[in-house]
Amino acid sequence: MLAQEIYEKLKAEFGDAIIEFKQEPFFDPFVQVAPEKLFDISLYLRDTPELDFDYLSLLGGMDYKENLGVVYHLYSIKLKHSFILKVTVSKDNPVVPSVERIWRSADWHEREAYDMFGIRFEGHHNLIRILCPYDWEGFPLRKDYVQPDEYHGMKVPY
Amino acid sequence: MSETKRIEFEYSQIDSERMRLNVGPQHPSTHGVLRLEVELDGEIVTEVVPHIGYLHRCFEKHCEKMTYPQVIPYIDRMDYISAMNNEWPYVMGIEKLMGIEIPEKVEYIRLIFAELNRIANHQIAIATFGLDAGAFTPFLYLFRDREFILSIFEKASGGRLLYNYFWVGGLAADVHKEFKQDVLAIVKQVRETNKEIADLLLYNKIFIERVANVGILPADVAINYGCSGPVVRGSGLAFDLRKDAPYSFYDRFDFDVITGHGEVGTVGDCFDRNIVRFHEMEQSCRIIEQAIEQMPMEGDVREKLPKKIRPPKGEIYTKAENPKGELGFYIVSNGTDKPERIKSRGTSFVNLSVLPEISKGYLFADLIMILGSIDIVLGEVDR
Amino acid sequence: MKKYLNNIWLGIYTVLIGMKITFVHLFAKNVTVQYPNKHPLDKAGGDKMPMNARNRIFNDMELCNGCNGCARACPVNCITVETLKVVPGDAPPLKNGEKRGLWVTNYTIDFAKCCFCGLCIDPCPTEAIKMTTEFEYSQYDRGNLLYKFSKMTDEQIKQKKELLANFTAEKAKKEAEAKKAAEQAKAAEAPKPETGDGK
Amino acid sequence: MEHQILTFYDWVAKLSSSELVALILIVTLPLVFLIVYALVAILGELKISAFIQERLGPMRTGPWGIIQPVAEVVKLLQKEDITPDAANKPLFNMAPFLMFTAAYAGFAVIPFSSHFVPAGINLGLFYIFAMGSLAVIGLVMGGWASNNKYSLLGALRSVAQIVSYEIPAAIVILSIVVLASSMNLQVINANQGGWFWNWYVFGGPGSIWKLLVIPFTFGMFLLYLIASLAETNRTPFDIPEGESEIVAGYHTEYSGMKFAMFFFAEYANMFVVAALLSILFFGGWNSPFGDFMNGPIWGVFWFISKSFFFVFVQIWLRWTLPRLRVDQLMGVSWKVMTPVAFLCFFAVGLWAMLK
Repeated sequence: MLAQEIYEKLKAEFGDAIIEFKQEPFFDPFVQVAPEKLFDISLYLRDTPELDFDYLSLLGGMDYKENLGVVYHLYSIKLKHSFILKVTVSKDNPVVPSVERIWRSADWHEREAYDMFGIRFEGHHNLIRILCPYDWEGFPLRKDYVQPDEYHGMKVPY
Repeated sequence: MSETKRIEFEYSQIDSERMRLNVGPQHPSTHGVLRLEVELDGEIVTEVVPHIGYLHRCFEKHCEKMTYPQVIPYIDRMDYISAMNNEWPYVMGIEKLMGIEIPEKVEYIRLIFAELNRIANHQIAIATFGLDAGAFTPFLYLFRDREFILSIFEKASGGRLLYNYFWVGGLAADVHKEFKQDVLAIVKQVRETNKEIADLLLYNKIFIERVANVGILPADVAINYGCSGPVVRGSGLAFDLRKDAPYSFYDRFDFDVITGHGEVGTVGDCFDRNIVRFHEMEQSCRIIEQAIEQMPMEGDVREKLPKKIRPPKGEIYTKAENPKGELGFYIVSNGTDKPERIKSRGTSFVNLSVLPEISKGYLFADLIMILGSIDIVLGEVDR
Repeated sequence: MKKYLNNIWLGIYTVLIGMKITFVHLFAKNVTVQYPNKHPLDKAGGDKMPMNARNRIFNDMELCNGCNGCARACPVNCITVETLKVVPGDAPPLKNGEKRGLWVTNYTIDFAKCCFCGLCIDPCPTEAIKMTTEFEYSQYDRGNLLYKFSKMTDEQIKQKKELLANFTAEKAKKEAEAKKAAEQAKAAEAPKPETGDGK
Repeated sequence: MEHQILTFYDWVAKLSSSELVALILIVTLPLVFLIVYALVAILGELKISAFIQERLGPMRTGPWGIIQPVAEVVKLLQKEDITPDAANKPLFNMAPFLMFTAAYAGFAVIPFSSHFVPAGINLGLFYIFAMGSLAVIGLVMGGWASNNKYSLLGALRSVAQIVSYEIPAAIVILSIVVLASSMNLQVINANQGGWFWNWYVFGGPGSIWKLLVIPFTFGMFLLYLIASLAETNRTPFDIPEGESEIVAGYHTEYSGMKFAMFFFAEYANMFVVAALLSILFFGGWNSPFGDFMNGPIWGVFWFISKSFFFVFVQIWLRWTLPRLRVDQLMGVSWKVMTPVAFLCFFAVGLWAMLK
């Protein structure tokens, strides 16, 4: 199924929660959705038989300078089509509903996004740092991140 | 009739406690610096908590300060066992963004190298899997063959492990003149050794006992956890990006997608995951043979490109079938010569997340086998 | 019962098969070589290292024109290049006959950092920098891995600096003179438009 | 059947007219042999594994690396002897010596030749078996006292393993005792004199009807070979030290000299079981070819070469096979080997009765 059709289906189902659909050259077509409705949309995408997005390829945090965002790359193993969802949240209160219960692969991906960007995933059962040490401060992949000089008395920049 | 006295024996009456065992970061079979916090009830694993990140170097942050070609050496170091395969989706993505058509010869060379590297990777996977079971000799037989493959890589790129060979718009250097004969000789050698390995290790009764019916991963769980590559194919699901979303010239070749079908145990056990790798080597040999036949030897290996690689503003997600599974790169370009963001879908990272799910209730020795059958590389898990 | 016996039979049989394979290999030819005795760069070594192997970098200072392209291409910033402008007529041309525009006063590669990616080779316009097959250069001290390729002594650098300073001073002087002259000329020419403008 | 011939002990005592010299000599000779053998076995292990894996093995120390085991022992002796803080020190320090003692004590009854046996006691077989089991105490001591979870796991595994593998081994030995009607190793050896078909692996001396019992005796040989692998903790039964799972098992915390003791004990044990195999099934010091090359001196040669062959088989197996899992190991012992051993025992007993 093409991204356009999926978008139309989503628009018909969720209306205002679907903010934007972008289909441009150099861009994989994606749909921007409201974070509040993300869980329902994800569930719909997975459980609708003609969509059947059972495979979450990638979940990545993004830093759009003024906002933070999360990108979901979905794939359907049976129907062999893919789709991209995006949500944007403000930097002051970056809370996104967790989709870990829908796709278990989101578990570690969300932890990584939290680790790197500080995006909090509401409903995640164990949202702790995954790649950085558990007591690391700051979120390294944010654009305004400043590398600390010291970590437990060890010099950080080599 | 005499009454038999039954001894009431309740578990809770025994003064027992569960043992928390710290496996790693330095442990012979964690395949790197992985730390597993294991809770044991006697020898039975009741809980596994992986702690990763010991090899974390935040390569995604590094990439933001690098130009596009400079990122490639960093990508090599993700899954350092199969560096050629790692570079491929990345350069493919940038070429797609910039709209570069690459010469047919380059595409064939890339494909052959990727498949050779797939063989090399599976050799390591099977070798270390055997090593986890205690069989040391097959390990070295497979490594011997891997060295021959690496020699071909070295002749082409100059590096034995980290190649930086696939460049945006072509290759770093042309292959040598006897390339075709060398590759065919290696294919022959690989087949010979594989026959031996099957007898010596894979179909050895002791080995089968160790791996059959251990770490069963049902297909739906595998999909839900996002597993890919031999891990999901071992569960009987024919999910192979080379067939499902053909990139490069994979649609020109005749090869099969190998799936596990519970040859000696249940579908999706460690044996299936391993045997899928084993048979995939044969399929790779077939692809290589066909590609060698079709490949033109003449022509340039590098497209004319501007000095600075500046993809237009945009974003793209490219994926390719890495030996370990689906490797994807989400490249966001902001129009300059440095990427805005590169997010990689580390195959091992996703595959490893299934470990706590499938290792509960098995013996501690099985945990090691399950970990080996997932075939992780910590460079890719931690990135 | 049949399965039980079959299992025992399979156990013994596959073990014997394995033992046969290893026994055959007991008399096979060794594939490993004694490394320093059989050097991979010698013909005697089992697997000869190809000539395009990417090992230690060598920079030919006779060819290097100090363009800094390699340092820019390096992903780990292990190359440091410092240059000094050449006074015209002072420097011999490069080995390939090109005019030398810059003295390379400092060309340092830190091989503790180098990742042998080979990206520095491509941008070089004069093909001065290349990767060699030399791979045995381990050191006890990390500082020893700093390889200085520039052959210029401190004195020479000082001399060249002075020369350049003199030259620039002279040039500046000349320029100033020229400017003065131009201004004078201008001044000489000036009144006309001024008068034109004035009224 | 008592041997009335002049033994090595008597001979030395007569020559030096002092029983003490003979006593010392007869005790030290096996020790010297053990040390030399251990060095040879270590080298053998290194070289055989290397050749199987198409490697060269150690090549630097001496011509073709033959001094490598000496170098390794020297290295181990020089190493710092670390006793972990949390360890139970007396037990921790005692364990390796207990293990080595147990392994070395087995040598007391091993007949190297028809004229050389340190202690020709009538309960030789029983004694050697008892001493073999003593090793497990050393293992548990070392494993428990280390205060390391890996060591503990290894120690517990080894107890389960060795205890359960002693049962088929004991039954096999019992069958041999039935055949030989003696527990004296010298007598067992002497019974197998003559040509090689008189060996117990081929049913022992007897008429053509012994062909019926050969499958059982050969099965017994296989059973004992497997059980002996388990008793010496060699692959495929090396789960107490299963490297890929529990790091090094019971000797994870050991270093230096104490580790070397474990090392020596393992190799000494290997020889003891190999010697037992050659004595029980392959005629010990008897020449395979009747009187050809037979005699007290040749006996030493035959005995040692037969034993070395079985040491070689152990090494060969180690570099061929993967490792079993702990429950499968028990399964093999209890479900397969014990019933088969009983079957063989029954058949052999029947044969011995009817003979």
